[in-house]
Amino acid sequence: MSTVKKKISEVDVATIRFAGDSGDGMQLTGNQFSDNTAIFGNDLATLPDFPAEIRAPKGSLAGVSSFQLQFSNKDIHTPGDDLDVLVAMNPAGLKVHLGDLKDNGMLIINTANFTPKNLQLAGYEENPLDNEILLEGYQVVKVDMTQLVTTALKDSGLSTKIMVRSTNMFALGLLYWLYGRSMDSSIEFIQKKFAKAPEIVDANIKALNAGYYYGETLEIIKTTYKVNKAEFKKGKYRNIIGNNALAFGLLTAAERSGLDLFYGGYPITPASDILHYLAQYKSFGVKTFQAEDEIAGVVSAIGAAFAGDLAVTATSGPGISLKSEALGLAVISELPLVVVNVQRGGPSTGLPTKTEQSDLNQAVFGRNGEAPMVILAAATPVDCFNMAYTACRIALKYMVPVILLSDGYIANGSEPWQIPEIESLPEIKTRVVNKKNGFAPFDHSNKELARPWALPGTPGMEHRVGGLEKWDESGHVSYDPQNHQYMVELRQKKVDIIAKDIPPAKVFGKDNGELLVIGWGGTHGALRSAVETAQDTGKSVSHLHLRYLNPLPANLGEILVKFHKVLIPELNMGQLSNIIRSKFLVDAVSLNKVQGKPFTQTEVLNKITELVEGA
Amino acid sequence: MSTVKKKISEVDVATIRFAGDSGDGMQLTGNQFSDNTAIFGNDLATLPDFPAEIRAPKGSLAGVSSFQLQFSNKDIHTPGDDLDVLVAMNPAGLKVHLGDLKDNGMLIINTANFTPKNLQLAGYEENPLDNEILLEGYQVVKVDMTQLVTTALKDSGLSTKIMVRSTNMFALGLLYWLYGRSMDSSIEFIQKKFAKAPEIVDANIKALNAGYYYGETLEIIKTTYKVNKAEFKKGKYRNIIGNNALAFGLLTAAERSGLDLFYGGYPITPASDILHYLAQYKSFGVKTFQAEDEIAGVVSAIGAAFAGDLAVTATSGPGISLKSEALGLAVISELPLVVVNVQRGGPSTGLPTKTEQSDLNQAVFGRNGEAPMVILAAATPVDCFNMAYTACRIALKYMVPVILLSDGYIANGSEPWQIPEIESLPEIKTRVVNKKNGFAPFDHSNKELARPWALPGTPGMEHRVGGLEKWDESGHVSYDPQNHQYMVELRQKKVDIIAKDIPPAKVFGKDNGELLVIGWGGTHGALRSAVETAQDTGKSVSHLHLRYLNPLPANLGEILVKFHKVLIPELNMGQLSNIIRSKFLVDAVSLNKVQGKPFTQTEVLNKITELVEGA
Amino acid sequence: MANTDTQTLTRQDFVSDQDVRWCPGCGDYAILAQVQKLFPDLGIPKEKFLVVSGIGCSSRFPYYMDTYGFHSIHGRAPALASGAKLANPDLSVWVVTGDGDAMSIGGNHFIHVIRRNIDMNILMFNNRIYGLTKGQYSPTSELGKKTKSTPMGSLDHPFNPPQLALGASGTFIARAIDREQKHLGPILAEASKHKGTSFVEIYQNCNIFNDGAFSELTEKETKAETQLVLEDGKPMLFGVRNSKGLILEGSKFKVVEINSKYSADDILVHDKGDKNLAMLLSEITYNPELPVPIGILYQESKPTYEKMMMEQIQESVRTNGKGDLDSLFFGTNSWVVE
Amino acid sequence: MANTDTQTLTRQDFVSDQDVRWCPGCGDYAILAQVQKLFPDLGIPKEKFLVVSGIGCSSRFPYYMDTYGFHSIHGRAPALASGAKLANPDLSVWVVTGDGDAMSIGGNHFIHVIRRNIDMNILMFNNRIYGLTKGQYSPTSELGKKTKSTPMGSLDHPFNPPQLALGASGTFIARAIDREQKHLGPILAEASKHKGTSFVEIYQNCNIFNDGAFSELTEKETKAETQLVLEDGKPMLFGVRNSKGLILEGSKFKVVEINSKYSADDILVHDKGDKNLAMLLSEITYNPELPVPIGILYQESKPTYEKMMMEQIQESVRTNGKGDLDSLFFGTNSWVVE
Ligand SMILES: Cc1ncc(C[n+]2csc(CCOP(=O)(O)OP(=O)(O)O)c2C)c(N)n1
Ligand SMILES: Cc1ncc(C[n+]2csc(CCOP(=O)(O)OP(=O)(O)O)c2C)c(N)n1
Ligand code: SF4
Ligand code: SF4
Ligand SMILES: [Mg+2]
Ligand SMILES: [Mg+2]
Repeated sequence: MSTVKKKISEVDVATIRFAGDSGDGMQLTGNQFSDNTAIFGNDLATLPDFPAEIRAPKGSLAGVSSFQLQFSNKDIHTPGDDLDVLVAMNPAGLKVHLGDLKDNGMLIINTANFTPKNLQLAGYEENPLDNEILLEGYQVVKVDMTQLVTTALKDSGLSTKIMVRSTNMFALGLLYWLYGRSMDSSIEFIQKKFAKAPEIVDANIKALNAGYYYGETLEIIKTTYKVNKAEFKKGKYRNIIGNNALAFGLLTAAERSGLDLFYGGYPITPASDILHYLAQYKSFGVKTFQAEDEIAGVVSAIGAAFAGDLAVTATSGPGISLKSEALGLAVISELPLVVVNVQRGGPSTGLPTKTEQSDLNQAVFGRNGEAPMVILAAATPVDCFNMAYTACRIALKYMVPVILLSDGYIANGSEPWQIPEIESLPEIKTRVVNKKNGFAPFDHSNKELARPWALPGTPGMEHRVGGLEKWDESGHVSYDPQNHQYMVELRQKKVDIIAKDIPPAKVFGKDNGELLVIGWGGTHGALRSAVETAQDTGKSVSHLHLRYLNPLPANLGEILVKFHKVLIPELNMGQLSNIIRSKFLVDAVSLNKVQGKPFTQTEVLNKITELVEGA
Repeated sequence: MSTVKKKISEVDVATIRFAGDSGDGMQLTGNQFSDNTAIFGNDLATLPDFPAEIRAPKGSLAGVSSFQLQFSNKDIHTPGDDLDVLVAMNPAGLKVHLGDLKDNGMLIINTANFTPKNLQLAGYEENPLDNEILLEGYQVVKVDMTQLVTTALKDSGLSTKIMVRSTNMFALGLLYWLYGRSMDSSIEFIQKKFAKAPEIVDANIKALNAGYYYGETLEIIKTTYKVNKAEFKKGKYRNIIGNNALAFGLLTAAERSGLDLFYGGYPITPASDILHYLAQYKSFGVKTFQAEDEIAGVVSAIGAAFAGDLAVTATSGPGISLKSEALGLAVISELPLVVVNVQRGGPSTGLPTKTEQSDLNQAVFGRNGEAPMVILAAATPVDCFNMAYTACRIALKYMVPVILLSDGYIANGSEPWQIPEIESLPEIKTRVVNKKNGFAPFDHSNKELARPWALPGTPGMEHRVGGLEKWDESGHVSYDPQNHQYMVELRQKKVDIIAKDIPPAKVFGKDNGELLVIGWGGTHGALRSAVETAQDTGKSVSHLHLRYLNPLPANLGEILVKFHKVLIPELNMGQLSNIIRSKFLVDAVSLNKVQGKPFTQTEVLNKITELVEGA
Repeated sequence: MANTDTQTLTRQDFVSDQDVRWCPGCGDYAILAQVQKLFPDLGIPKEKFLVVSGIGCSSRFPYYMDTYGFHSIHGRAPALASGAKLANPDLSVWVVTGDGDAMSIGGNHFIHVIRRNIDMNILMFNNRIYGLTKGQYSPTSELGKKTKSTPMGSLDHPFNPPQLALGASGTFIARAIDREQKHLGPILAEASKHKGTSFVEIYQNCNIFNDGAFSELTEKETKAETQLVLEDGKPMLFGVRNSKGLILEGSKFKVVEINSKYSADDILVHDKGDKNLAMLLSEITYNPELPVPIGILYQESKPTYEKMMMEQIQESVRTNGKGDLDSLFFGTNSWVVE
Repeated sequence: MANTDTQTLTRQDFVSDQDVRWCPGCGDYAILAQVQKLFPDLGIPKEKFLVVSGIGCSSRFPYYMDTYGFHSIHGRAPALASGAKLANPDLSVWVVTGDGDAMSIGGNHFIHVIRRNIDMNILMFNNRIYGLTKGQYSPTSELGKKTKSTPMGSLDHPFNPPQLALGASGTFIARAIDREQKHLGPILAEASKHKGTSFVEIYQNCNIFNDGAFSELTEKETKAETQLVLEDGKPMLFGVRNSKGLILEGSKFKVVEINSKYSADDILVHDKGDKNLAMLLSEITYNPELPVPIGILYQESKPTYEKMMMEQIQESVRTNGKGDLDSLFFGTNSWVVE
């Protein structure tokens, strides 16, 4: 094999996707490439996608697992729409993903898996590798990766089965080569992960190298690419996955408030990782309690809140359903509690591993009686940190339960995170009291309408709380008609006044014009990119992203009237739209998608174009 | 004692209230008077009100139990605002209720209970019986009922404690006399109820008589009253309580559809009586299953629905919270199910024995994912029959779960019911199939979009359902993006098309004008009365009552645009209002009351007057 | 742990300012009185008591205790108490619940807290009926019970509460009776001392909806014959002047008269550490031929959940040092932009 | 009840058209195979089978059976199956569930259906892990188990499934092992025949998240020593060539060698009707010194809920006549307007 000197082409942005069987290690490969990209200094966004089954039928279309990544020397917001590079490790991966590859995009195929059986499982009647029409217009790189790996490892003494497992490292190495990367981060990772099995470390590093050096011999690839570093503010950085950022946010709030973090919850995809992360922070005094079900999860958290911990529970939609009764209890007993919903496709069990934004209605309205709750939503993986921190801050300052909405897309996606100076974060105030004089458990005489937090163990402050309606101040059970009206209104006011404590809504772009695109949650990136593109082509479009859904920012009404049209794209059937329409009586247009996938920038852009005259 | 001949005054309408300690038997007394009134031939409406405690502290304000009743020779809709007659059995009853007595109204007091202890418990510093200012302007009838009863029973051989228990019958007898009634219905009732204790039958009848004949000796009452029969259409009638009517509705639907009725539920006030009624209908083949909790209640019903019964669960707000997850399962598995929510005061445990309408939001929005459900609401006690029947009809015809909202007020209230001819009720169609050919479990190819109901036990139709997203037709699990979008929209459409099967909204009054008052559920009577009164004074006001909340009647939009203003009075903070505003972008005004009590006619009328210029 | 305060505490310190709202004659009063009498004697400062309940007549209990209290939602008290205890293991946590609250809607939390052995005391007021919702049968109502919801009689075999607790691997399982005040108090004291989840089933008369459910056990005329008062290490004697006793034949109990044939020495001796015996004793809950055991049926020592949790936290601090956010965040895969 | 169809049913009739989506090597395959093999032999027409599950890897079971099936929501299968059985008592109802599904979130329905003794067969695939959510510990994981959610080891004492079922007054309690196919099949057949709730705990290997959890019980080299195969009326022998047996000392089991001192006749004989023995047997679930009992631990005959329900309905019809709406509605307190 002779090494051919390649041209290096500088590009601003690249989108690549690894696709293969669930057993092929695509998630790990993608995450490795992401971390490497982040450390290298690009901005990036990721989109992992995997089947609900632990090991879906090998080779089947349902069993395809993929990982997409966009990286750039500029600020980017999405994992990209169309692909520059598609790595297809098997026929099913090719079948599912080929359609997303750009014209003239690079298609890297592991030919080893194109066996008759796999072809049949993928529903190919003939071998696509032989189908020139199908592959026409792409730069096709056919490699028998498996063969090359087993050859590279033939002296390792490992079984073929084990050797083959390193094939994903070959693909990774090849991509590192293609983008001119150092492989250090992955070598370090391999060494750590398999520390107990040096022969596996060896095999993986060898496969990685084999892939890398194979690139140089490849005639068909004439150019390698370089995406220069993006400009980042000075500071410390790391790449971070949304659920990890969320766990960090909670932990930081606990440290800042001087409270112990109590997490009560029950595993459910895609929220379980929050528990997994927190369980590792025992040295911070974190208490994780894997409860018998979601009800016990939230109720134990309510107990912990009463007893003085920073109490948190996290789940996904079906779990929120089960928690609804207890959330009413948290509302009426006015306790600080953070409830995270990492949304997934519904209804019912729905599409457990896919993303959706269809639990907003439930967050706002899903409890018996008038039980208003504060509702926040994170916009990106990194934003999960900020909003988790903020959720804790609000819960503790106002003595209220807070719902934080995340979703499968940002929970599993990653992006570079500038690690904050802890001291620079807003202060967290608690309502802990120990002055006996004038103590009344439901005293609301302060501008936050927060009742005092008198912790069991504090002498002289013994008191009782519960789910029955209670007198203002004393907290005694009350069936008094006027008092009930008063308390219902008070609980609403407790939420409403928080509007003063949150940043005003800020429009991206001009603060008036033809069209305002409003979004919330994990669609932030797609909407922002689409609006940016539309603005670049001179369209009168602005973007407003809502992180605070209840209360809404106080200035939202003023903003709305300055636009002729309002578009609200959501991964649901129009839930925020319904709220905005009802509150502001504006004829907001919806763009709804419920396909278990995030918006592409193009989908949003098309709708914008439909609504706005070009300029 | 000499009998004085009284004048008989004919009146169109009367409102009376019995009030006393929870131990005084006020509910029974009120129900007896109601039944008697109904049999006599008046139209009537009732309002029972009792504390949450089984036996609240004797003599306390919190322990007061009351029963209000309006009856008339005309069509009436509410239990009345101000009272013509107040029967106060103790000081606490007087204290709580005196304010509602009309000027010159009749105040009948059982003086026996005005002991220093009871006065103190009621918070009276001096005995109100001696307070001329307080009692001025009323016709006060002070009677030592207890004494008179024990005297009447002195030869009964019963203990004083037992004798005293009949005091409520004395009060009842006195009121029968006051309104010139026959006592037969109560005598019959007593004979039945205490059939096993003849001495108690005797005591109660004696007390009843004593009260009746005591009236004749009363100098202070110069006039008795007569409310003539109302005009009713020809037919069979009975007086009926809302929960009983609801149970009858379900039972009738089961008989009409030829299915067995399966009820799975867990006791909760104010829904428990539905279970109690149904448990008595075993001879109709009704199966009642008192489950371990609300979740098992609804889930067992889903199982029964799958296996071919007409499946029902009933609960109140906290129970709906617990059922939310399973309701999503019912939606996605497209099974016929009727879910009754007899609403009470919330949030959380709230005000368990008081009425409210604050679970509409939860009914519409309270599930994870996009999980639309059909929602109906009963307007009056009798309407509980119709709407329960309709809920079953829709569930079975469209293969969908249906929520029926009732509330504490209509559930416990009663009114005369014209017993329908069973055959005259709309036919109930089921989707039961047994033709193997072309069977697909999620075949929606009919205009109702109803899938076939293939019951376990039917050969050749074996199939699986569940909570994961499924392919249209085959029902196989599917993660396909487009199919998910299709199915989400299909499930919405299944609800929407029902708009064609429900009566169009009908305006009471002119179908255009200044103000349209929209209501739903148990406020029907108060709103109708208020609008009637406003119309009588020439105001341009109409009333629209919604029994169908999802889907809304197809013609609602057309109606709304014909009015300048829209007023939506609700016993919540504006839940229907929110929906109407969002859907029709009309600036509906809310009148909100959350006091555990129904609207008075006056409250609604005042708001109407505020919004509409008089004529 | 007792502070000086605990020296001067009296019953009155635990009486709250709320009117007690049970029906006159309800068995709940007697239990309340015993608890209020017991608390001052436990050597625990008043502010460290936390009483948690669900929903039911019995669950109004916290309002009447001048301690920290939580009247939560139906069936969830054990879960709420678990969270509170883990948040502050220093608290003396008491759960008050009913047969419906604990064994119907709350059955899952009940068995799980017992399995975890979190240190708390669960007092289940068993009146074999739903009181607060006015008289439906409960999971401890006898088969065939006629109630509002079962006019022809219930169809469910009842739970046997101590047996369910045993099945869930309970470490302290006892039974007492509302009207046996002298017996109830000490049992509650033992429950309080036990480290782990103590379960005390308290037979309680609901004189409105299930009056006399336990009258055979509580009436002067019959109680000597119907109660078997268990004492650890003592023979299982009962009857007027302890004239009878239990012996085991295979795995069945038999009642024998103490006479020339059998002396007190022949009688089975209670061993509260013997799980098998506990199982046998729990089995005779509903057996009309045999007396009903009261007292501590079973006790065993097992590490508590909260203790192990605190140990893990300490161990983690020992191994990794007290957690530091900066070094956690800026771990591997991080970089600096200058 | 068998119809002619049942004569010709084969295994293939119960294989659905869906791809089986468990990990290669998962123990679930073996159980599926046994069930598909068993159903044709039960004499029940194919259309009368209903398989209900919750959520978990195991709970995908119904998709693979060509019968009526319901893949419900997490933990709720016993409640759903109860409703279905009461709606149509003619069905043969099978619940397939996991250790998390049945004993964690579903614990309450589990104990209640058992208490009610509704006729159904509950197969709990116990892999002592949450499979579908990728490896958290479950209520049957051993104390100290290191998993994703318990990196330093779990703190909960595990449930002992047969004991929990006993505590809930179960009437059929058995245990089997995925890999012991010849044993599993007949146990399932017995469960099917039992009138009432049959509970079969099936040890199942999750080769991805808890591989080898039961390897001592299933490996050729050790299994003779570690399995105690219970047979009613037979002595409790085990070991290679049945060289060992169990005897009872007090209420503790002791292993003895069959030799001159002990013959097979000295060995304790299994009696599946002896609840006390069942308790003792369930107690050795987690005891490394003793073999693990498999087979039917306990069986008892008790009336089923659905049978009593149907009887009440019939009795009510007998007493009151078949219900008639007109006379019900137009009862007392009614009148006619002419
Ligand atoms: C979620 C929910 N379901 C049902 C109820 C109604 N409810 C309140 S207490 C109770 C049962 C009470 O029985 P038990 O626990 O035995 O207590 P007791 O009143 O007998 O002391 C029920 C069904 C409720 N409050 N919340
Ligand atoms: C309400 C709800 N909570 C949580 C989950 C997530 N979940 C699915 S299966 C499962 C546990 C599975 O464990 P097990 O029952 O032992 O089944 P296995 O996968 O091991 O067969 C969990 C927590 C869910 N689907 N629904
Ligand atoms: S209903 Fe029964 S349990 Fe409840 S307070 Fe009254 S007597 Fe006690
Ligand atoms: S994760 Fe475990 S239990 Fe689930 S299918 Fe795979 S091997 Fe089986
Ligand atoms: Mg009870
Ligand atoms: Mg498992």
